[in-house]
Amino acid sequence: MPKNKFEFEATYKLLESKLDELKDLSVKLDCDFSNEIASVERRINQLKEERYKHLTPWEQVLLARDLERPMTRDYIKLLFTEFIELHGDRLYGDDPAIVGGVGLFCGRAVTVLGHQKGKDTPDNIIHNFGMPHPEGYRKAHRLLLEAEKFNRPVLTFINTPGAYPGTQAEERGQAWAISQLLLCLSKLKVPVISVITGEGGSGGALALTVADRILMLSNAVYSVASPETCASILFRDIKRADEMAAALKMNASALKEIGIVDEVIEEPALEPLQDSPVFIKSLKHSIKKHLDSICSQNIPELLEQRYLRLRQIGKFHE
Amino acid sequence: MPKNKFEFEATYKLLESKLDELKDLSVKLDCDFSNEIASVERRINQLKEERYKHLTPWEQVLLARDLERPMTRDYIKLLFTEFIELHGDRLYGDDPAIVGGVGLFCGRAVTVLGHQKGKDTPDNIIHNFGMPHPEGYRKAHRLLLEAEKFNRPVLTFINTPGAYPGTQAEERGQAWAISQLLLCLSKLKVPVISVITGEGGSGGALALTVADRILMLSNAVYSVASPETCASILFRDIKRADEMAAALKMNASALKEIGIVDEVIEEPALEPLQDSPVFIKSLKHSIKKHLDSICSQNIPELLEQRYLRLRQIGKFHE
Amino acid sequence: MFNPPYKKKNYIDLSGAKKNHPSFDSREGNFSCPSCSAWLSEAQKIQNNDFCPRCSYYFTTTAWERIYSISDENSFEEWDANLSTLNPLEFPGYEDKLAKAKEETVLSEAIITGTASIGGFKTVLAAMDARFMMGSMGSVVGEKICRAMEKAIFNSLPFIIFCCSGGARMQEGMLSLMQMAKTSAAVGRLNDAGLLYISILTHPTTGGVTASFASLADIIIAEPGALIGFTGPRVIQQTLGEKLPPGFQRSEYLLQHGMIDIVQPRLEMRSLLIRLLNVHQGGNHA
Amino acid sequence: MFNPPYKKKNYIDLSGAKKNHPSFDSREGNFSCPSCSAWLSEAQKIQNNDFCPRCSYYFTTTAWERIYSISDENSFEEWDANLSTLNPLEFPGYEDKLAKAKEETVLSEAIITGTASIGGFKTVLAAMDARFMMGSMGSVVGEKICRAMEKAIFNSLPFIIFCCSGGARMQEGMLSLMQMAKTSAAVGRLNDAGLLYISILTHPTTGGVTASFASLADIIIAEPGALIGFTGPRVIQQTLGEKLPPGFQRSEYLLQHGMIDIVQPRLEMRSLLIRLLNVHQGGNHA
Ligand SMILES: [Zn+2]
Ligand SMILES: [Zn+2]
Repeated sequence: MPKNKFEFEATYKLLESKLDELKDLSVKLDCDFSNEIASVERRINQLKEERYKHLTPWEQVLLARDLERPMTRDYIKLLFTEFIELHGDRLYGDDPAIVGGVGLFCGRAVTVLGHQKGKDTPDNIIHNFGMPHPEGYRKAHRLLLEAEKFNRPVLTFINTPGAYPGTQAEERGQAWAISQLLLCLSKLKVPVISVITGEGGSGGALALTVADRILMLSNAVYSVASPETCASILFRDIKRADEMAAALKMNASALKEIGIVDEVIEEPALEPLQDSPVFIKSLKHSIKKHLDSICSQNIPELLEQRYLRLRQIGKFHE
Repeated sequence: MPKNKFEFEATYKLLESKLDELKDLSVKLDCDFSNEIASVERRINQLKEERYKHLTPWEQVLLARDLERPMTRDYIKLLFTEFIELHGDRLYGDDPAIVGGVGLFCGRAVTVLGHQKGKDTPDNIIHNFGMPHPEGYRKAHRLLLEAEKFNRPVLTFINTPGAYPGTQAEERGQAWAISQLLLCLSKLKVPVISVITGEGGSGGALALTVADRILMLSNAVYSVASPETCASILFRDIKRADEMAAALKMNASALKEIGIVDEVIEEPALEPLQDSPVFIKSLKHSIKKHLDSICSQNIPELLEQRYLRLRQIGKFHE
Repeated sequence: MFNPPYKKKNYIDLSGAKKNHPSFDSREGNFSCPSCSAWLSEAQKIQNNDFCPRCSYYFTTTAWERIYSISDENSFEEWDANLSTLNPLEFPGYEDKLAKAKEETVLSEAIITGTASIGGFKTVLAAMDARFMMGSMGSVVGEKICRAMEKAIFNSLPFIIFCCSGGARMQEGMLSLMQMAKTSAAVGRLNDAGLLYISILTHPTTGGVTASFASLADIIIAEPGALIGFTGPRVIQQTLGEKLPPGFQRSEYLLQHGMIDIVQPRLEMRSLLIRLLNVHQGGNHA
Repeated sequence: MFNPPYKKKNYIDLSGAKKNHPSFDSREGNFSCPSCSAWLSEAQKIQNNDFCPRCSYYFTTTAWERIYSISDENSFEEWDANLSTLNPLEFPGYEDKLAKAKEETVLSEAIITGTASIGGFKTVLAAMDARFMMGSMGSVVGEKICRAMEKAIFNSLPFIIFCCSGGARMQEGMLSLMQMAKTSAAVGRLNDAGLLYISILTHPTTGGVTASFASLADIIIAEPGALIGFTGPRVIQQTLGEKLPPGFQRSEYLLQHGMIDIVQPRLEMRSLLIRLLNVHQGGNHA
């Protein structure tokens, strides 16, 4: 089981470096291999695309956690024409692991909330690796009530390993902060759309994912616990995490199938997401489509559907 | 200016001790002075009663602060047939300077809130001298929303030097906790009655005194700032506190006159309040009378009146 | 001291269950008292009537014992007893675990729901059982809680639940996690109906149960010394190397930190519930 | 950098006011920068256009300057200019103090209220003035705020206020304290009407103003380095002997502790307000 996504990418890295050598050589020897180079390039990309279409569940987990993927602040820049960040829970602190504010999406005022991981280790320390303290959830709670006051739809972007598992977080009521947010969202009188962009980890992700529509990027994951935690609890053996990644059925297509996710947004295989205009356009288009649809519903009807959506989840026999 | 209430009581203490000596002597010498003794006793009580009717404003402040007066927990015992204390703000802590819970008053379920001072120094340290932290106000806020959920009237008992003026309290948003409580009470959809039982000190007292009816014990005080603070700010001389006690018009009759207090409950001059069945009965009767009256109103009307009650306070010309 | 108005009955045979009574701090038949950390053997524990001989802490008990301990004699009527779990993810080994849990506990799942009178007050009552896969919340637990809450709303009855859980049930994946949102939304409807909701947190209540319906009650009671939190203390220590403060995540600690209303000993639980029900019905005894 | 679309005008003669410009940290004509604590003389301060030469902090200014600095040219229309204070408690010396404040500031009270356009958006706008009895809140300040909020409701306009206050006005006793409850109740009505409320906390905002309308806004902005709190730092140090942490009660500290949304420099305040007003009107420019 690979430890990071670069292990399963090693073959292409190797091929690509060989190709670079060939290019250098062609320049140095002053002979034209451009047709051959282009052909090899195409072949590598084909292989790569094929490989990305058949990632193992564990590779999907690694890809979903990749710090090079866009984070909430990137999506805000990519999708919004205006954004003003708002801070603080008005109770205890401001949590950098959750970003919140107001902005304009396709000309419509919305409240935005999302987990924020860092781009590298120092940045990740500032953002606590995207793991919120109770203050983060309470900031979200406050901004949700403001969204309700101003009748503004809400967009949430999900990307967190989970709520922070520390003593201070427990002391200040991590469980209380999460449950109050679940309750708040379940009856918030404005439309809510969630987009799972990377790692949807446990209750810490769920707290911002009670919504009228849930979209999910094709390489994102969403699970009850990380495969590592699951392996450690069930087998006391963290090395079986890749098995658990498969058993937990945590990828986008599996979650679409059981009705937890409404739409999967296909990611390009060969480009970074932030550099793909096709991807950005398709994400923007999907959000807009769902937003237009739920904004046209009356609120009591929307809330009834939001309740039923949750109410019917579960498999059992009588 | 006396430093505590025992200074202005010194004359009676002296007379009473002389009377005790006389009693001792009459026993020792075996001669009957009972008539004379009774007559002197009556005279002392007359003087005392007369004196208590003409306390200086500063003496009233001292009396209002007296730790021998009943505290919120005492009033709950004296007035309620059932009381279950509830704890915590569900955010950060439980503040012993504010007591809250549910109980039965004259057969009616009510939510009770009140400042709690200690009976002596160790007890006072536990209760932080009745000076709440933000957690106290947030506990009150939570219990008020519960009262609203269950359509239960609210009774508050006021007795505090003020909100705690410390770094931790500031750090956790003392001002925010108080303002949110003022706003909450101003639109809470259940009847609210406040009883100022001792020291009503500044914003820390006001936070629990936004009500449909405000009752006040005849020796309680209620002011924008303590006379000491006022003297220190205006004259940089805390010794002029007695002057300020007069200037601030902080006693029950003055506040009744300007319409901030609805009814003054007369205190007995010669007995401790908790030992006076007449006083307890009259307090209970007054609360019940006002409660019956406001409980019979419909809520929108009650809230409109509560708003207007606050809205019309202030003196100015145009 | 309150005397329960009933005698323990062998309603179902618990002898098999007893033997396998799981303890979250057990090592080879010995039990650590969750309150005072004293170690005692299975024999000592039985001899002491499930009380800790050192601090009087009352050990983890069963859902049926919970129900008998607070409800009026013969008043409990069970609902949805036949609801049982599938293996929706085809998670390896799940069916075996379920079968073993059912056999050992004589329960169909980790929760019992129904209606009961408590001191004459009609209520909807639920109790979780830690012996059934650590009281973890899967589809059935979530569904039974929601159905019970909805029946409370339909009949305008107070809702009372004894919580006790290791968290979400891993083997049901996202279906399990979603029960947190589902039960929290049902609490929202209880609130809208203005109904009293009391949760009683017992040892241990952690993870997804604490972070959903358990912490959303109007009144939250805890048994003395119970472990209550989101992340379990071992995970905190392991993942972060953080030293845990004394009494961390115990009931008394939570009371001090503002998270719960009352810490109440088990034997006085019934009398407290009756007093609360009485006040909430405006002193008008049912 | 944002360029204000107006020039400062001598709307009223502020020369007398300037001379008496009070500073909460002044000693004999010297000023301590509230942001970096640098000391500078009155002459230096004027020379630097009210900026701190060391950290660019913008010093306490007047209510009129506040209004001009953010509103569209000639758009401000004042309300209730003639509302002025009585001495309801016959508090010794109050009338003299009022007369002196009026003379020195050419204001009738510690607040100016009215309506203004900001970047084309119509708003109700209020600004407190620290020079008038330290911006303390008495009957008139409370009344003008409530009237302005009620007019915002009547006309469905956003409400924006620059706060700046030493707290309640002692000389009006309980009438002053009750303005806290009165203004908070008025905020409740703004909320019910679904109107945007922005408060801007400037140096210093303390006491009863912080603990009422100032901290109840939907969006709370603060100027850099402003002192904001309930109890002033000197009182905390004197009464409790507590040592104050560095930066205590300054804007940046409050941001970190979750109490405010944004710390914004004065010269960029107008552009931020326009962006906020634009988003709140759904991107539909007025
Ligand atoms: Zn023990
Ligand atoms: Zn400076």
